[in-house]
Amino acid sequence: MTVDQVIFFLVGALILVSALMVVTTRNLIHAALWLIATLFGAAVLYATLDATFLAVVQVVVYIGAIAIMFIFAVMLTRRNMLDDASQTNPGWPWAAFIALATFAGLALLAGQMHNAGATQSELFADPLAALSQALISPEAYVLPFEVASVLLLAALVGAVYIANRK
Amino acid sequence: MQNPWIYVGLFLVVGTIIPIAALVMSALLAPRKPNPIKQSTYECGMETVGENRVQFKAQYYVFALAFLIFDVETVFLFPWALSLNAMPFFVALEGVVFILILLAGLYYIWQKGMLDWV
Amino acid sequence: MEFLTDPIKVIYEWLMLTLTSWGWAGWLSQLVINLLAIVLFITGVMVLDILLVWVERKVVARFQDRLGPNRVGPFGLFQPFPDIIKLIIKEDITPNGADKVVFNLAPILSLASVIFLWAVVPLASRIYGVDLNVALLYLVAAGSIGTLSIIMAGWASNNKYALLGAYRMVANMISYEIPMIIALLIPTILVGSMSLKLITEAQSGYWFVLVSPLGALLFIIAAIAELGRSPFDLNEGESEIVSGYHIEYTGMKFGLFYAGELLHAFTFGGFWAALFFGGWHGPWAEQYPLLGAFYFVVKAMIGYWVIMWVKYTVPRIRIDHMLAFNWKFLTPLGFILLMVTAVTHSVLRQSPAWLYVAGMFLSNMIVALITIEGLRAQARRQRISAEASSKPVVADH
Amino acid sequence: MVPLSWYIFLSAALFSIGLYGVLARKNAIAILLGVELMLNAANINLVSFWRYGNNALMGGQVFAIIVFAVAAAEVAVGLALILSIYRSRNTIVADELDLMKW
Repeated sequence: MTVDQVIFFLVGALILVSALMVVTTRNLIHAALWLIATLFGAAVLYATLDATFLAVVQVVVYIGAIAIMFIFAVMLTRRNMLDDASQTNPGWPWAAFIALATFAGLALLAGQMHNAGATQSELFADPLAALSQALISPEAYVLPFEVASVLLLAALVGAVYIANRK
Repeated sequence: MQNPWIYVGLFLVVGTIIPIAALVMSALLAPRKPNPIKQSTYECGMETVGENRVQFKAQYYVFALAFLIFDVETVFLFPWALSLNAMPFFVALEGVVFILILLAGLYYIWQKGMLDWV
Repeated sequence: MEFLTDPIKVIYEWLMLTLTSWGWAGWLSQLVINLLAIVLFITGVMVLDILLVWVERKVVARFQDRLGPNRVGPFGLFQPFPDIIKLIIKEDITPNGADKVVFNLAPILSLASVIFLWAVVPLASRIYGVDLNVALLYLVAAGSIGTLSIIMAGWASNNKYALLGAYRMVANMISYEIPMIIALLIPTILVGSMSLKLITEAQSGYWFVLVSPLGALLFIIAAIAELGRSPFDLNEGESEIVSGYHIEYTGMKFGLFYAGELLHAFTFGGFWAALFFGGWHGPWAEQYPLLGAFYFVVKAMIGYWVIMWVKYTVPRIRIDHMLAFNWKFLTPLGFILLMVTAVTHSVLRQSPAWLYVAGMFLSNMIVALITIEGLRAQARRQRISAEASSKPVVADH
Repeated sequence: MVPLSWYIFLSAALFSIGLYGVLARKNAIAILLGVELMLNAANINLVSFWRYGNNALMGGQVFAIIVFAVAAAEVAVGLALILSIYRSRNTIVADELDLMKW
């Protein structure tokens, strides 16, 4: 087993265990904190995949903003659900069954992948420069870039409108 | 080192261990004599009334919301800023359009009075 | 002497030779050397942190016309050491109803998030931890972990004041992260890279404070807010919410928060120097990196001194003023500055250096002038309306 | 060297866990947490396919960045809705929000 694989197993275990804690913990603040562990694991995974920009952005956006939003929302609605009450639907065995079936199906599909054993090829160039030029070059992805701005504008206007409605 | 991220990983590990070591040292050396008064919630000498994890106003949430959106948008701006030198002039204008759309959102919530603390 | 021109490389090669002569594998000795370097570096940073306690106390004493610590050692220089021993051997109290794991994790993350920053600090031309090509975003990322630690502390303490402090933190630190990121975007535009090493090297001709004085100002204001220092220390607010999120922390855990805050301030002074004041650049710094490191620390200390100067001069501002200052003034100004900088830079980037610097400086000054005139006009309007509405009240008396 | 399929299995497992969270949780905020897990699983897939395929084409990373934006928008609007419902009906249990049922 190489160093890469050891790191992958450690990070993968961190991601899966903390993800399981996210969906099973009763205390929702703890669930949000476990989510942060999952997200951090994903960031480490991106770093091992040479997507360094995404690794850092994952921490900035997910941990720095989204997770904190979650913690806030839990704090603001906490009176409603006490931690010792059951946090799952009565139909949770069905949910578990569906989730397991999904995993089985996905694993089956992944097993049939023709390039399952592919290994990392040499990095073509500086990925950061290539990414930044692809994102704004008119031949590549400038339209998604501008549309993302419109999407976020819509989200801002909509969310603030909903949140402030009396 | 070939990959700087290995160094960063080591740095993160060591940087977390050092504060933990300080706490462990303190736990070994410090006395430990708990009593109910000492452990009660500190409110400048007043008796604590009601639950401690109280809810505060929801308006803090509006600012967190605005922050979330602007944070994501600024992350989009970093690739733009990186490639200005390598691309022709109109690329700068793409970013300007992006920022203007962003400022339209800010203008909207400003006009709606949602940036005012009430 | 090669040691003077590239000390890290000399030490590294010597250690590498020693370890491999002991029969260690190449990658193992590399790992061990790096680990050793990191431990030594962080220890050095922590010693610096201890000295900062003395600097802070001495400087605040000068501001308040006192003497400051002056008993232990020359000029009270050894005062921090008894302080630290006291913190370590103090009893550590966990309040009732606290969330124990989160409660203990928060101070660790608080200090660790500051230590993380030092991985990318460019101390000198050939002395730096690591040259990341996303260093500026890494800085923001470490800062967001710090934000998280404060919210964890506030929630886990099971205390109303602590929770209120944590809520205010979100209104404060999080809001000012936007101008902070904008201020970081400006050097990124100027250099076309997020690497702190390249940004510092690009300032060999002129410092970026000449090219973007408003950017430097934006950065230091946002940094002070991000640090939660006065005038933006609402999340501590000693006189209203009795020091906020770390109200329930005692002993070494409080010490970690305190050390983190001081080191954070100094680190931001360092980044201010690296981004806008030429970093390690100075006479002969290119040939002798140790001299460059000295310049860097001096510049960082000056930045830290500016932060302290603001802290002990300006009173705490109200939360609505704080939010309005960010969202209605700093953020729009930052975005306008960003657009102006990008366009001017794109137009002038082929022109000779003097024209480039002059053009950028002029564009900044125009933005500043328009802002000041706008503020003045608005203040006049407010004053007139206030006078108009106050006249009848005066007549009643 | 880690083969591509390991990443795919990891992301499939993460996706299924997220799906379980969405289906089994009562609290609306917890459901959104599950959605976040699923989005991250998709992102891991995108990035690993970028790295193992032709990495001169930046489509995978650009997609992942767009997913960040979508996730942020989703969280902003979703949590705003939840808070709005909480203020008007004083509950965020998904089963009790049955105004549209009839």
